[in-house]
Amino acid sequence: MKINLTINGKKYSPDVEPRLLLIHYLRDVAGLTGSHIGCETSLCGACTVELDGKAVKSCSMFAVQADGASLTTIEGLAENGKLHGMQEAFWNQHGAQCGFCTPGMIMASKQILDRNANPTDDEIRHGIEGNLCRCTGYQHIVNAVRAAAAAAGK
Amino acid sequence: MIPQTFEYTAPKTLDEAVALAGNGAKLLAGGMSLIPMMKLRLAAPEHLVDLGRIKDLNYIREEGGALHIGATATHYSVESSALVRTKCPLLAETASAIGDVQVRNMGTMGGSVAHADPSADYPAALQALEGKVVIRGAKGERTVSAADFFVDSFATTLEPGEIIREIVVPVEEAGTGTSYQKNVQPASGFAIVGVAARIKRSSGKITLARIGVTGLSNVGYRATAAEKALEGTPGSAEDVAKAAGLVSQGADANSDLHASSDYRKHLATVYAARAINAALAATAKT
Amino acid sequence: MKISGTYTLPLPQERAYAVMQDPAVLARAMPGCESLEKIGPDEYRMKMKMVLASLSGAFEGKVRITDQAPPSSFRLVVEGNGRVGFLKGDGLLKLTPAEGGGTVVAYDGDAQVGGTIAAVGQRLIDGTAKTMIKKFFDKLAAEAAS
Amino acid sequence: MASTITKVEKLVGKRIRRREDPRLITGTATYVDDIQMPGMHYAAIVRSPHAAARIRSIDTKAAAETPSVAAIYTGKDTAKVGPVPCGASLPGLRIPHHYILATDRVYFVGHPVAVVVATDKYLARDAAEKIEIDWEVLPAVADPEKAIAAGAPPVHPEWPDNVAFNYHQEGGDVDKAFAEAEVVVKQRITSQRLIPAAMETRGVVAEWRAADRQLNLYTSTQVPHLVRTLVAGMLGLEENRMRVIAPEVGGGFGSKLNIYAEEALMGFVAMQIGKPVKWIESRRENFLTTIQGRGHVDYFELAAKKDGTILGIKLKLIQDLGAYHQLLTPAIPTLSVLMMPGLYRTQNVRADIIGAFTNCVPTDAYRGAGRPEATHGIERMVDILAAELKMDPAEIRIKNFVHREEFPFPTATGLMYDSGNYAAPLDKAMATVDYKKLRAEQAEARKQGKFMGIGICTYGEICGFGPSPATPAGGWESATVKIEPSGKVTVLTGTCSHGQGEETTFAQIAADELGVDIDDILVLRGDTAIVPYGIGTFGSRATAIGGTALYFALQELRDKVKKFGAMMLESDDVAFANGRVTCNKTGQSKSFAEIAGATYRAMKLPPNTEPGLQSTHFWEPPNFTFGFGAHIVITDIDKDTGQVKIRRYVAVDDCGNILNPLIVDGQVHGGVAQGLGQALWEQAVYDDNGQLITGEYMDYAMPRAHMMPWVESDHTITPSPVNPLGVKGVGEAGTIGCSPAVVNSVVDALSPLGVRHLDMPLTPEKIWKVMAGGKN
Repeated sequence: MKINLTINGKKYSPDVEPRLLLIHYLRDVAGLTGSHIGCETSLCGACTVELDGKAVKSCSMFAVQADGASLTTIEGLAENGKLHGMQEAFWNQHGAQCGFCTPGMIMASKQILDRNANPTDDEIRHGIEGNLCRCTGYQHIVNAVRAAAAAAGK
Repeated sequence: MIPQTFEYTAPKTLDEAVALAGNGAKLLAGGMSLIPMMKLRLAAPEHLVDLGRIKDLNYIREEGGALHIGATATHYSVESSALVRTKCPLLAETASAIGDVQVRNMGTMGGSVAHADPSADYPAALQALEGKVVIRGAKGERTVSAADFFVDSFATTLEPGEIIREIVVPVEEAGTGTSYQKNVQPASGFAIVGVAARIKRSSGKITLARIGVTGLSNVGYRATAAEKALEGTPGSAEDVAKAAGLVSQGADANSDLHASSDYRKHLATVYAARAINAALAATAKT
Repeated sequence: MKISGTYTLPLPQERAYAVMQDPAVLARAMPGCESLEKIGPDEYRMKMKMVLASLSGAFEGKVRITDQAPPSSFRLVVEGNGRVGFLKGDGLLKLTPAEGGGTVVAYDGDAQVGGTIAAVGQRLIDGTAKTMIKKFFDKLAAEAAS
Repeated sequence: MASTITKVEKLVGKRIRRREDPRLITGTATYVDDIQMPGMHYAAIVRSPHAAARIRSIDTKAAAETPSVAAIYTGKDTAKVGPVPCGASLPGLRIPHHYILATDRVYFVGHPVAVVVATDKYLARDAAEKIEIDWEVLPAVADPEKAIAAGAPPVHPEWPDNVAFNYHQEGGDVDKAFAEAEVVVKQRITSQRLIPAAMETRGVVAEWRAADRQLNLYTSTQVPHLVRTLVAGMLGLEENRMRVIAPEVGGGFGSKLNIYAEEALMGFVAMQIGKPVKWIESRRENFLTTIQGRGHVDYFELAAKKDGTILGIKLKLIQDLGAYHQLLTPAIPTLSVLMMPGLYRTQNVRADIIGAFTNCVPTDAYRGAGRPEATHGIERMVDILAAELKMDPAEIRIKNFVHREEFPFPTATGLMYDSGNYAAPLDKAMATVDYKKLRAEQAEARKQGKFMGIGICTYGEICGFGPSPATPAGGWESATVKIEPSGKVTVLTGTCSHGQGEETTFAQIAADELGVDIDDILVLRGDTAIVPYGIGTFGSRATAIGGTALYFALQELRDKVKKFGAMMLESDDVAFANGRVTCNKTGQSKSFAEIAGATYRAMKLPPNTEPGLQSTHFWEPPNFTFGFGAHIVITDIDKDTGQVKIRRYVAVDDCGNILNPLIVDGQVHGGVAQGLGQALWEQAVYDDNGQLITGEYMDYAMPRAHMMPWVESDHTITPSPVNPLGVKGVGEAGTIGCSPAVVNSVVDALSPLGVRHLDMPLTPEKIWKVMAGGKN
């Protein structure tokens, strides 16, 4: 099936099998391997990307469902070599350890601030409750989202 | 994990979808329940009809004193809709308790209701709201009350070939307070028990009590004994405790790794009291 | 997993016992049963399709009836294998006359589920088992009434 | 010119952000699944749905006819490969032959039976579904105590008692201690099976270059060199013909400190088909087939005097091994025995381990590996003793601590604690929470019928694994430093960071020792073709041993740089500081880069000195290091639901000198999350038939952000004398300190009901039952 996608500002018009999962399209076909696969039950969030401005789990949708949509993946966050504020905050606050959950975690964290410029810790924690991290205990990630919010507010 | 092959159709209109569904196709809305099951190959539909392209199925509007929520409106749109938040806060609160942000961004109200997961959140609210489900089939439309819609675990009155068009919930009147309280299964985020309470109070007396329960048994239900126990009372601590104690009456409580049936029943009482108290507190504000 | 409960069939005890031994009736009453074919004394090959919301799975297996003590008790053993896993049930069914007519069937047994369903369907197994048992007896009662 | 020399700030000890992060936060890191190669094939593995069964037949016909399928292999084809190695040796240890694919029988759910190889990964999975296996299902046993009881189904028919080994260790005079005891407390304490669940599952890409006779194996591992040695052996390939690369590794926690059947299997497949092949473990496979942690049933006895002095400890430990030994399976409980005296002075200890086979996936090292179980046991027992004697749990601990002037301290289990000041972190933690005031508040809360708990854990841990005689695969570590002709520095380490930040901390060490800009330093790891032999990252060892190896390699280079500098400055009185060699008399100096260039041009060489600037150091530690600390947890129990709410979590850890406080804090937070996961939520549950019923994240409750308390992390610093960096290790500290503190807190909260002990996880229902029914 022929579909049209815009990914990180670039147009793609692939012919895909209906059962092709969006995450597999992104990783295996489009070559965007920054989004990861950590489970098959939509519970880990490692595959989180932005679809028309909403954070979604790309492992739990078919590429055909995204026909006509505009996607942003972790690879599309930095602009002209300048890191997105959330990426910078994750770096400064040591929000990543093994890094595997990090791209999805950053995309989910970005959604928090897109919807609420000044979240409480509780709102931050619930904002990333769909993303599992086994390394950090989340504390430095919470710090990162706080720091990104503070930096954006300046 | 990888699903089996299937044929995929994305009709533009509800009537086309109805025609396809009549031929045994499986409906895909947000896919938050279906797609993981397909990846594990616990579900293997041969034909998938994607409702996501039907434009006039994704709406939230007020009409004739009620809110009408199109089947493919997402949980997030229900949760964040100013209309729902002000006119039917119980539904917004319930939607916000579902899964996680990404799931709410993608999952749809119609999909969740049709799926009828016994641990889903909406059934509690829809029972308490005495909501209605508008169903489109080949022969036209029919409207079913939530009480009649949910039949059993994953079983509804939907016949093959029928599709939910919208869900209708009342616009709350002044003096009504509501609350949804949920004991969350820590791994999956589903409700071990969820209780929705909707209470109207006038001149110090409870004039209407509606209590919906999910997670406890195979099907969400209205705890009518508890409702009756509340109505006519001032809603004192004892009144609430007595009503909450009746909430699991007659229900066949389920048991799993996360909660035995006894504990579930106990939680139902605890969360019923919490929901009733929160609803009572909210009546003061409206 | 332990499964136990009771169901009252609107039939006299002898008749209730008899219908529960009748493969044709069993085939119609067992939820999802597509065929039941005799392969030995009180032993049948069964094909069934379980459908539970979006979950579905085809199983092939055996049904055996043993320890018959008409009209008061027998043991029912069900085994099925499919791509999504396997299931086994083994239970004793005891029949006693119900007060005010009919027969109380008390069942007590073990159910075992394996494979993918066991791993991901935990929270559904108890409720599903209940639903299926209820459907079975409802159908049996309806069959008997017709 | 002397005047141009500026003092360069030391980086060790600084809270600097990590150098590995840019690729991680931009999604440009390369994990195994990100590797693509022309002609790549994909493997799908068929696994047993049964915990015990005989394979009557396997029908692969329909699978083989699936489009894109290139090959299918079953146990018959791979019987000559392997076995999967067990690196641990214990007297009388029974080691079952662990084929990479089951031959005629399976021993646990998930046991690999066949592999389908196809050019399309979707079709590979489709084909795998079509393989028909005729099973004869056998009885299984999933519980270790049931397994060693009479009449249990044998896991391996050749050993019907299901006992893999018995192990005894004793120090001092235990019988005397118990005979003289004024009080003896006993308790059965379990430590449940846990699923490590690194966010990146395992994965392997194997590439066979037949013409070169070269196998390249990319695998998500903590120990690439061990994989090379052992998998080459399994495949019958010369070790130098195999290159193992651990690309970016998405977490391990011990679960990737192993050699897995699939690593050899992919090597085998690649060599058969002559094309690269990729296998990525699904989460479901990860839960079923990657090693799990813990799995203890411990019977503890503590003998003491009425004043709280601990006289002796007895332990009977039943370890659930699972169906096979993976790399270190039987060794893990022996670490528990080593650590069982905790921080306490008692010299009388007896332990008996029974290693029990069960029809479950093997257990092995998981964050803490043996020490959390031991610490949980001793720290629970000390609280039980305190309750029995109506003593304050802090007081009884202080009374029994090894005193600070007693180090190095020989333990009853044969260890030599290197350095310590055990009261210091406890004092600090107690001051942080205002312990006295807190107890008064608790007394008040109890009057109001509230359940508030204060839990203390003072833990010790074995870090820096370890001296080679005590570490199965060798306990040393290697480091190579190459100073390039331009003066840029490349560090090769035998450790294999998978989230620990060694690219940063090792660069900090090198920058300080060489006085160069940290941006001039590159740290490489995880490639056997680039890095000299090394052991890997696990057991809180990377900095203590790998960092020390690096330190010594740097010293050799410092000397050489100095020598060349002296020659170039024509002076015999020079100093090397801040990246320059300076003549102390004239003040003239040469930069690091100038000297580096000169060593390679080699126009002139100092006497007895070779050209070039490269050094490799293999460092064998003389001892383990012993970190310690105190965690205090304040809990409130919801009387209605039994839910535990953590009001405060205070962790004061002493890991010796701290190289990078930001990274150390991250290690503590993550460690606490895993400890808290065990204490409150996580459990791998098998039913009686060996089915894992927590088979996905849907039922296995790993902590999420909203479930975690704020961790107040602080430190005391007691340098280790074992290594020149004075470091101990911190990777496992948080986990080890956490679970006893949490359980002690909850038991303390419920103690007015007569509760003395509760086993993990402390689910709300478990606590509700206790509250509803009084004593347990």
